[in-house]
Amino acid sequence: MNNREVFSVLGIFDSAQSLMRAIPEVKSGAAAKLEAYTPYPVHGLDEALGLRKSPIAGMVLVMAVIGSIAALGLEFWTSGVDYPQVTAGKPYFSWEAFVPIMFELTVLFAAFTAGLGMLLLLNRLPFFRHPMLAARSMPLITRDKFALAVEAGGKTIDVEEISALLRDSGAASVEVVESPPVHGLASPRFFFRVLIAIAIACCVAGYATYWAMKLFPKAIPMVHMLDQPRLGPQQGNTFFTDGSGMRMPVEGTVSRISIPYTVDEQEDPSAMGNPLPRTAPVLGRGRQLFNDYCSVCHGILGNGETTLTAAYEAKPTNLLSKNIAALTDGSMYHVIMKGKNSMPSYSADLSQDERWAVLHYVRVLQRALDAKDEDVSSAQKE
Amino acid sequence: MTGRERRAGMILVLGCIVGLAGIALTFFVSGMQRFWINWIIWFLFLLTAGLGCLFIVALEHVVGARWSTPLRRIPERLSGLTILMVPVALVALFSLPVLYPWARPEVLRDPMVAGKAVWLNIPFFSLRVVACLVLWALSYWIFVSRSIRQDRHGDPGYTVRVRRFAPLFMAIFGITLTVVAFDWISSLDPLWYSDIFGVYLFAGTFLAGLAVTTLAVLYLRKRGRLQEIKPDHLYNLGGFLFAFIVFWSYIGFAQYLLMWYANIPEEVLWYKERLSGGWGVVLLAMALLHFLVPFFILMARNAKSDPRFLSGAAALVLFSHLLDLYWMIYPALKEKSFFGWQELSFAVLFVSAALLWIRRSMKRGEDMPVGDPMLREGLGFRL
Amino acid sequence: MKPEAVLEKLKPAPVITGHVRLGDLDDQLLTPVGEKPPLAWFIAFAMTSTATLIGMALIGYTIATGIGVWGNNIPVAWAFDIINFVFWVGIGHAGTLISAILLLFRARWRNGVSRFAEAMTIFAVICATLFPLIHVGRPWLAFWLGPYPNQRGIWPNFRSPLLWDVFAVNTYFLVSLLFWYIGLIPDIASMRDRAANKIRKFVYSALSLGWRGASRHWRHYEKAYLIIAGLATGLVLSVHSVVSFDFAVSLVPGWHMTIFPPYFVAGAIFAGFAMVVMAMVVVRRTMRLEHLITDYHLEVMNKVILACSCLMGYAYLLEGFTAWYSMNDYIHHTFLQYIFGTYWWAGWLTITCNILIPQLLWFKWFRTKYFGMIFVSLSVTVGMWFERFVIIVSSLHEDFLPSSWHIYMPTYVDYGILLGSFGLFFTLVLLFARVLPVIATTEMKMVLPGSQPHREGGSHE
Amino acid sequence: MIEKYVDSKELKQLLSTLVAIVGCLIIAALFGIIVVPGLRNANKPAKPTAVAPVVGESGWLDPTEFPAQKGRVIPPVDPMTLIKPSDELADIGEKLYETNCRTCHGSLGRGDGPASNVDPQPRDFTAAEGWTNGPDMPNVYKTLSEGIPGTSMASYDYLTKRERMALVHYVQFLGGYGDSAGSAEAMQALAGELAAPGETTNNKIPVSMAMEKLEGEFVFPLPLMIPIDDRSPGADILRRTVTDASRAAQVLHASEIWRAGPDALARSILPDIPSNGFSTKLATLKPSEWQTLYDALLRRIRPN
Repeated sequence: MNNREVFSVLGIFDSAQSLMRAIPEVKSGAAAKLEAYTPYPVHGLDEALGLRKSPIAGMVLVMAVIGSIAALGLEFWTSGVDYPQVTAGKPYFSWEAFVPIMFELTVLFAAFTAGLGMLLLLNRLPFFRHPMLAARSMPLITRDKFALAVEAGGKTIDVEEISALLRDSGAASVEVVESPPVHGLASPRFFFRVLIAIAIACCVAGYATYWAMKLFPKAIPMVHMLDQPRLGPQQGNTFFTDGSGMRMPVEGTVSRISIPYTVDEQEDPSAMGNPLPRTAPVLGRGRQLFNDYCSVCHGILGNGETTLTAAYEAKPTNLLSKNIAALTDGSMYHVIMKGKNSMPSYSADLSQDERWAVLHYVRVLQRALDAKDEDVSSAQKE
Repeated sequence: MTGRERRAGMILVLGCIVGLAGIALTFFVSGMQRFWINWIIWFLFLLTAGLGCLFIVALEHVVGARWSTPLRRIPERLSGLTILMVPVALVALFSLPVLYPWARPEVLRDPMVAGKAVWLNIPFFSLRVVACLVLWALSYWIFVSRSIRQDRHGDPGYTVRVRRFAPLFMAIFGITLTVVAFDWISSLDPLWYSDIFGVYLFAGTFLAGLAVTTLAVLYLRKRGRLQEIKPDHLYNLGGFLFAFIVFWSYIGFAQYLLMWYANIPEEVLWYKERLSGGWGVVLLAMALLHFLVPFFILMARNAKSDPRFLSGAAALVLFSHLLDLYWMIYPALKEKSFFGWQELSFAVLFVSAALLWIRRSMKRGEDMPVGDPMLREGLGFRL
Repeated sequence: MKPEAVLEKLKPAPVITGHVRLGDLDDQLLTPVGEKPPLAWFIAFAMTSTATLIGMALIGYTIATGIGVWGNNIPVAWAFDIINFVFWVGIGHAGTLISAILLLFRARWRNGVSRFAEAMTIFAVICATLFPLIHVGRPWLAFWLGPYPNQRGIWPNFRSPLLWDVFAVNTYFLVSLLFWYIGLIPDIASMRDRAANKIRKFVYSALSLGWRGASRHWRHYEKAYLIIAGLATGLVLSVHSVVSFDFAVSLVPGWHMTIFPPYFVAGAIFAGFAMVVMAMVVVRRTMRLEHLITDYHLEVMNKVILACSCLMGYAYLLEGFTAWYSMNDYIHHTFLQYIFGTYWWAGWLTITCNILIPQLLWFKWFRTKYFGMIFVSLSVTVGMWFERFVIIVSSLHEDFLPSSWHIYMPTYVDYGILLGSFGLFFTLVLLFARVLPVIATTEMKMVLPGSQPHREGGSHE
Repeated sequence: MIEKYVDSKELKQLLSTLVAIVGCLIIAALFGIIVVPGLRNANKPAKPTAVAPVVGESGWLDPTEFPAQKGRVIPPVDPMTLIKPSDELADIGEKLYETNCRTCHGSLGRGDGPASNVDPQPRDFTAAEGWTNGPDMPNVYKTLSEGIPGTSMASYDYLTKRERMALVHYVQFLGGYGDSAGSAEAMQALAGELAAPGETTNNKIPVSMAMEKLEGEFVFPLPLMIPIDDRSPGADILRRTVTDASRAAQVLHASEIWRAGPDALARSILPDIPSNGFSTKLATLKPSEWQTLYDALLRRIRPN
């Protein structure tokens, strides 16, 4: 016992009233730091001991503001900037809809600041090695007794004198509490460091993932959306008798927006006119579609000269020949719709407007490769 | 009566006369619409302040609160404003054909409005108004006149009897206030409807009652009366004010959010009117004055019992309740200007008249319900 | 009546009857913890855990098979799951109301019942979160609801009330848990010091975080407790309001009503108090706590139930009135469906159980006798469950498009999971009653007569 | 003021905790703002890969961007050098046959090439019967130059006279007709045509320039507007059936065939509804209404 330091001298009181009465006496008698241990918060004790007021309200206010800003920032960034979606025709940044979550996060931040800030920061809990916890009177204190402690605070104190002082001021009994060796592990500071370490680890792991994804693009950690039990566009399937995964529309299905194309003879629709104006966007679109769909066979210039002749052993039509050039737009439209000879129908691949745009471009090609004389002279002038 | 009081009385009487002249001029110069809309606004403002006080009295009896007993005489006296509003309400009935579209036959061609004619018609409307006035006057008589009589003989039986009546009054209050909200305010736009509107008006009413009570208590304390009222009592008043500021904002925001989100024409047009023109600024001012500023004033613990902060917050709340009524009612005119000498003269008249009335009622009975058996306990209230 | 008798009547009712000393509270409240429970406890536990297991098995079945095993259909895509969710979240609200709002209003009778009510909050929220979780169909992907950084490049939709729900319910659960735990710390410290068993001592020691009752700690503790109470008050309003937004921001007639937020909050408190009263009666009887949970406590709680019932009546009245007043055919149809439609019995059951039966509480007999209050509380619990049924199923089953009208019938899986949630709730309550003090011992010590030195006289409220 | 609540040591600790928390929040925010959008694009190349320009001999990359070129005049030749077979002509003919004819007519001219599934079937050169024009030299030449309308036999007018004659010889060789000439007048005409001067190759301009030309030549027709006070039955039908006034006008200007009558009108606009600016309601019009519509359009659309 002698080689251990005295932590404090406890005077045990039977009631809160006697504790309160004793405090001024002990305070004037002993110069050391005073601390009271009570089973419940006794009102007026803080003032009697001269303790500071709790700063917790200010902490909560600061964190509440941070919480609401964080919530607004999160919502602004995700819904307004990074992943803007139209919901019910509302603007991307619709503050009205953000208020509920702002409120919730404000409360969350504030409540956890009050709770954890009180426990971890201000009260320095958890702390299992405090000398008081080993005191014999601790079970009494948490039950119904009140203790006034005169704490040594690292200095040596006169135990006998203080004991007498406490007894004189009304303590029912006195206990000397010793300082046990202090272990630092389970301290709030340790917990805080662990928390910060976890936060840093999360960030490091996140950034590491980021760079890993950059360096190894095929490494995709979450494949939920990619891995779906569905058939690819041309996959076979034994479920249907024809063995195909794709289904034809029901017999007689018509498009919702247009009436069915029932013309069979190429001459019949020859009267149709091209409804699209010959403007640059239309011609550009026609050129793109021609290159995508038609040039494979008809050639990029429409002259029917492609490698297909050798590969597929077909001789696609030269669109520049005079009798093709003489066809009306309507007749050519019919060929796109119904196909001709080896050419299949492109009615499923090109929409109505796209067909007409392609036809415009065919006229462009015919003009380019069979230009008028003045075209050439104007071109050479330039 | 001191000279100073007499001087104040003279000023108030003068205010009444000037105000009367002003509103008469309004009636003949600026038209009936402007006259009646201001009349309705001031009628509802003073009515809700008085009813709010009556509600505070009833609330104490219902929950059996003891801390508020020493304060009770103040809302009891202030609730006399309800009685002052009886003639004002009867005069306001003349505004129906001017302001309320459903009272005009040509509007009834609209099938939506015509369907509501069972409820919205002048005879039934007037009947409801009269019924409400009778019920309020009766409640006022039960709560207040007898409480003042209790001062003299100190019969505790009164407290028991009034406690039996108080829950009934709560029901009466809830229904009549909802009727007021739907009839006087909501039906200015007969297509618009909102279930929560009664609750919204209740939040404003209770706040107005609390605010005038707080202001009166603080004024009397400053004049040397009610010295037994401790900061702890004021703290509770401040706490209630704080809580119901939040409640009002919650109800107001809930109504706005739901209408904004659903975007149904007959609902959202009401807000559209009240957000366009200058009214959006008024709403913004209300968000500040009715919620944010008093919220932050009253947030600190010490401010709730500090007369300066408390009176500031209460005055703000009272003013913004008036602003709230302006914002709800005035856009029904669909006119742009909403402040001029016309509004000022109405303010002068009604404020002067109300203050005169309150001055008179402040002389009724003792400053505290001295006959109440719970007074001693209430005075000993500490946090 | 004589003036003296009247004065006697006006005296505040005691919140603790008889003479109780500080230590007696510990002896009475902390001793049962750790003792062998009575036989009745085991019987009750067997029943509730069986119900829980049935529910868990059916949840497993649901997850393995898909929610097609429920009765949900189109247009009734929301049914038992959301009804139960709203119901249980509502049950939780009474706890927060008692512990937080009444702390702020300094209601004298709060301390005796707060701990138990807070525990019920937490258990009810656990039951509640179960339902959205299983209704998403693939619960293991429920983390998609959170705004976490992901490679898919998508964020949850912050304009969706369902996401508000996720935030509100989670915040509510965490804050309630924190509040409850902070309130428990001094009690756990007491139990630590009483524990003879070494393992128990270790567990309680760890849980108490080394609490030692220093006045330097108490000053922060009290302030923090009050602040969290204030925050929880706002939270309790917001949570059920957000739950009501799930319905009210839509355009469904019967759902889109501006009164929904306060009306849901009132209903939640209503149902929650009924549940608290039922559980309190049992605890009070079996644990002999009549002197701490007095007749006054029960009477006040019953008065709150009555007040809430009147508020609900007001809301029903107003709903009906504005439904008519709106002059909207769809709303008219839905409201006629409530009371004359397929589920007319649910509508009338709701009105009877929530509005008519609680009016019995105007009579003192019903407020103070076990039979009376349990009858009323039971009817309120049933009524509030059916109110959500009416709101959700009756509104949905006949929607705007008559060709898609459909009758909803729950399957045995629906009923089983509902049963399981009740089982889970009461299992947790039973376990709680055995391992932690059911009454906040420290808070009771605070309000014992003579416990605070600066108060003059005996009355300190 | 603040000393009433915390001492300096505690304040320092509280502030450092605040800094730590705010720091964590800021790091998390930066994570969400920088890294997450980055992850989303992780698998995309940072920049589009630059294609190394390959410049051919002509100096242009895009095959449609050839330089403008005036058509070359092919000098007239002695027709007999083409009518009389030669080794040189046989070589050209074989090559041309390979690229232009073989896929249909087959390498041996039996009409069994890989693409011979056309209707009517390609000519079997060895079959004596059933020739449309006949297997003699002028007729084969005629077939090559003009094609056979109504069948898959296209016109090969883009080949020069010399090339066509080389093919004629090759076809006759495959069919085993020797160099059978036709009637004297026909041969005379053929020789005359072959000897005629003025054969030129086509003028060429770059495709982009052709686009500009066509675009520049295009005149926007006036939209098919119906005055609001026009109460005639035709205007009424137009109001019902025209959904896009500009397109309708454009269609009717683009092809004049519809002017032949209501039937031609129906044929020219019915198959392309609704892309051409007419409503699907057209399909329900009665014949009398078609007549009204036709009249109304005829009145409104001026011939080009």
